[in-house]
Amino acid sequence: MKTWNGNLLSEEISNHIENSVVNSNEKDVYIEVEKIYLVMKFLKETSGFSFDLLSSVTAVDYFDHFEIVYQLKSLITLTKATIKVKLGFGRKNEPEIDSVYSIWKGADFQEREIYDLMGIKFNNHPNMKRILLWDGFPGHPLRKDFVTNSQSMVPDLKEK
Amino acid sequence: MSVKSEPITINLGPQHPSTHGVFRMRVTFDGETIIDLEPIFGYLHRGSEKLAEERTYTQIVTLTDRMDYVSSMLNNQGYILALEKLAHIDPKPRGVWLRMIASELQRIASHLVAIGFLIQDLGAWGTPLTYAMREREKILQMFEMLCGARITNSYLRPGGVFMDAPIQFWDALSEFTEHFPSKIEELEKLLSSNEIIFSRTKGIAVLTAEQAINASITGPILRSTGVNWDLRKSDPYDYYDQVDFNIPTHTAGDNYARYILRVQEMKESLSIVKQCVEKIEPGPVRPHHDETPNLVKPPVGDCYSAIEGSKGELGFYLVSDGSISPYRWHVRSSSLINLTLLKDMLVGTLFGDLFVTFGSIDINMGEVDR
Amino acid sequence: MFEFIYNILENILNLFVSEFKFQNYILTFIAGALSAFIVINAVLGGVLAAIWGERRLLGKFQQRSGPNRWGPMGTLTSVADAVKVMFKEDIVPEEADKYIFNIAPLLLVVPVFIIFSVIPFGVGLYAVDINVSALFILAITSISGLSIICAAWASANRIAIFSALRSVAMLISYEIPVGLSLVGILLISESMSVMDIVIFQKVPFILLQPVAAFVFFLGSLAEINRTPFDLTEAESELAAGYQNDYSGMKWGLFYLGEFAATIAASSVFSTLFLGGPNGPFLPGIFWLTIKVVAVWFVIIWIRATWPRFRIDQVLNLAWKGLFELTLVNIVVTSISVIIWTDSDPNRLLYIALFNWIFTVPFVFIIIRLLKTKDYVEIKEPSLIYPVGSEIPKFEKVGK
Amino acid sequence: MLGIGLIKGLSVTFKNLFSPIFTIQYPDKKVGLLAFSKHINKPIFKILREDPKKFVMGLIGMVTIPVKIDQFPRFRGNEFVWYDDRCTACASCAKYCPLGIIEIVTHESGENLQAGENYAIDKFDIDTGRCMFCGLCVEACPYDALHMGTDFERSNYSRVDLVLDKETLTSQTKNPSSWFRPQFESKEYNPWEDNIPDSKDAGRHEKPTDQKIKEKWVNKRKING
Repeated sequence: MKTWNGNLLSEEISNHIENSVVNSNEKDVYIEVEKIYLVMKFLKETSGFSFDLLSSVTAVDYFDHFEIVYQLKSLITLTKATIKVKLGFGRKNEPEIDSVYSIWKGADFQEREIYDLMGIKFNNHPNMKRILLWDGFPGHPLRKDFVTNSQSMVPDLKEK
Repeated sequence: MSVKSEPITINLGPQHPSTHGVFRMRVTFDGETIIDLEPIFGYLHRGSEKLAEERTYTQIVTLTDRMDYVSSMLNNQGYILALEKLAHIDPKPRGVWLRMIASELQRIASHLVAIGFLIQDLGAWGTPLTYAMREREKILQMFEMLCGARITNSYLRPGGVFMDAPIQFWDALSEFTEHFPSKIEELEKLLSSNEIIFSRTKGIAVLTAEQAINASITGPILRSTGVNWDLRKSDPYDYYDQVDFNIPTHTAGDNYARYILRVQEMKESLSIVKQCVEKIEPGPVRPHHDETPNLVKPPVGDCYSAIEGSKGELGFYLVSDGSISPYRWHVRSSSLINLTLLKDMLVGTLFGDLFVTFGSIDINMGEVDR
Repeated sequence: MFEFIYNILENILNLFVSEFKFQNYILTFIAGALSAFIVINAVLGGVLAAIWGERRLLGKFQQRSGPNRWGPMGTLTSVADAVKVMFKEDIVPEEADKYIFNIAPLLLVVPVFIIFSVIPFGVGLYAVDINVSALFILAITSISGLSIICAAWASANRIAIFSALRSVAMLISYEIPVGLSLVGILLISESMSVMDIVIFQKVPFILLQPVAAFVFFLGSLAEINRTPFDLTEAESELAAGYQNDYSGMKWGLFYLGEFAATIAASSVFSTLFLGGPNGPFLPGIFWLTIKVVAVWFVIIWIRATWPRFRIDQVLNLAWKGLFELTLVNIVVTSISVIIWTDSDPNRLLYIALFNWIFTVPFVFIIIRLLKTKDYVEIKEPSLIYPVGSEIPKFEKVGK
Repeated sequence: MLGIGLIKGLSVTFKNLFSPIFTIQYPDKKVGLLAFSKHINKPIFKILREDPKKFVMGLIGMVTIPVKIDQFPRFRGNEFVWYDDRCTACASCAKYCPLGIIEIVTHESGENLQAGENYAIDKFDIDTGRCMFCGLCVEACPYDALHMGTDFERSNYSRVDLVLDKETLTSQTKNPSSWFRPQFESKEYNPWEDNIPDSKDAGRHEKPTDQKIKEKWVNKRKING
């Protein structure tokens, strides 16, 4: 099971879809936030890549920006690849990104979990709700600025 | 004359005899057929991903056994492999062989639990369950010899295993490998040719290969739809390339195929254990403190590594910022993702098939909610 | 037993006081009450022993020891259960319909005890002898379905409604095969009363009517909600179904009724098909207990091994399987009864042979019809999904 | 629907009907007269003379005798074994515990000044109420002062008693389990019978003598005038 070289993959992607690659290194490729849906559809459908198994979707909070990591696997060509997206710079607004649910159904629960714990909204996802915590939970726990002990676990009624 | 009837919604709630833990389904029925089903979970969410950010890399091993409490050795192995890949630790051969034996035994124990509770949900009054638990008891006793605990056995350390196996472990293991095949035959004779089980499980909740792969379902469920995809074979880690075993697959993709597949996988795991016992040779079990200290400090960077857990692909995504505790620790939980197609599988079937399909998917709430 | 007590009472009364007006009414009432008292206590003792026996036997099947804390080998467990259940708090759910909620347990337990009034325990030992007692047993067993509906509807609990509707569908559809399977016996023994059937049975009817016995056994398993058909309290889905909201003595009555029904079913089966109390040299009562315990052991043995059917399979089996078997059995038996009238000596032997040859093959035909269709396994996985069939792009570019 | 498979299933359960029971009656077992006399190895008639009540109960098989479950030497019991003369209060166990439930308070003891002065331990509390018995503290202890115990029947009614302080740790009988202690592993070691009171033979390597400490420190410490 071979791993795609990041730079090679980014060349392929930028040939097919203009200015979609931010930068790339040995291991992974950074993609523009708006282009993510097109790139993923391209990677799934075209024959040379045919990544049919979305292994995992994760989000990491790097204080000044968020990062979503897609681990793709292709059973047909027996290869692996990692695609990353940087978004939500400056922590001002609620970060948004297109959901890949319509390409891989497997992303359904993982994206809901990212929204639940990290606070990144996924557009046109079937039911964008919290998955692990109860609906009235204040804040998103996995964010680095989520203060654990002083946070009152009781949902404050103001929000209702 | 048409009788006016309206659908009834029932909470097969968090506290229910056969939801394998704290799992809730809001199901709407029209008569006995299921119209709509919405899984709700999160009742066992302990926030282990947030906890891991305050713990050192070796302390997280105690976190991983409490994730999927039925196959804790496999969780340890998955996490330790990701850590070794991140921190570039090369493990000691004897340690790797020991942890392969332990994780294959744990796979057998986890499949025994899956089969026992699936047949219990089918209605047999606990007899197959007690036979399965009787075999699992022997494996748990072997774990107690190895690492002092039956379930929460944080047995692995970065670079291998924390301590070599005692003498009585080896003869207990040889006695187990001798008697277990006859016990599997007995279980199979009791269940696999039973017509009632045929009628209850064959042809129900059928999954096709495309559907499964699209929903990134892995593990026995994917292999029951005809795709021979096992990470131990396709992306070998540890010494799985030095051990020859075949991957049992079925093509029917229904409850019966998933059940029979787990029985055959137990036989394969047993043959792996036998080969490991031959191939193991004496030597240090764990790198010395100077090579890999207790407080591992991996270089800055991230890595994703996945192993073939008992329920599917169990992946660990580690991001390290050079300090003694990880910056981000994400677990790709195979049970959570295997649930995506629960609704599509069950809509249209009867109330009786609900828990049979749920049991054949074999999820573990500790891993779903983390 | 009833006349016997009646005569004794009459003699005692004549000693003291002479005839008075309402004498026979009072005497019949007292004699009836006494014989009923004897039968009910015998059955209650049997039920307590059966509860203990079932739990220990199930334990032994599963290689564990079963209850062994109270009394030697746990024999006082069911007594402890009974006492506990009597003093446990009796909760009535808030929206429950009080009156029906309270009547439901009685509706289940009383019919089971009425069945025992008709069963002969020994040569003279029977509570009452009705000449249509076979029909009487069938009529009584259908009341238990009513009680399950009352219990489920009154406790206003959604899961209980599921269990009630399942039990109604199952009980009604199994009344017919059970009823028709008795027709074969009545044809041969030419009398509806259980006493005559028992006297007639020099050769137990199970040899004469194998298919009728098979259908009757399966039907009675369904009537008492036992394992292949225990859909009303399907533990994995409904978790005790209609008994969910009962506690205290009401639940105790349901529990008692369930185990009493097992003994009732096995005793009815053994009187009708295994020849009840008659046997070579032991007194009648021992033979009956041996046969009842044997049938009861088979019921527990099945309970420990087989999983349960789904509701549509249960109804399929009743309407498409057992019903046809009983029809075939009636046709074959009536032919054989006409051919061999009372005249020749070994009439029963011919009827039995005729029956075995013609009805038993139908059982295998039914099995093949109802068997789940076996699908053909495509052995070659790569036909399903082409794993590793293409070459990745970077290798093409690389060359 | 009914066929041979079902009958095969029945035969399996019937075969298992006669195989021995594999479950253990844990706290105590009800046993007949013979087993009871074997248990307290006294002949039967002596039991009759001494304790007629037990004799009668024995006749109907109701005498209760305690049952011991067989554990393995590496079992991580929940009463810690602590040798205070081996312990130098370096608190690496407290640092290494994932839950942080070991609390150590010390003060300067004035001994062994050249070697940097040992600590005197005022308080050494392990809160076993919150402990998960993962054994990482035992792994981190450099001087083998702290060991896992072997007992698990230690429930009590108040949470305060669950906190093992210095006195209980030193006073209770010490039978350490061989978890992460290979020196116990080698001998034919049964943690329940032979308890190891003094700390001499409990450690992997001896506690460093004053002489050895002095050399070590002198070399390491830069002697600047």
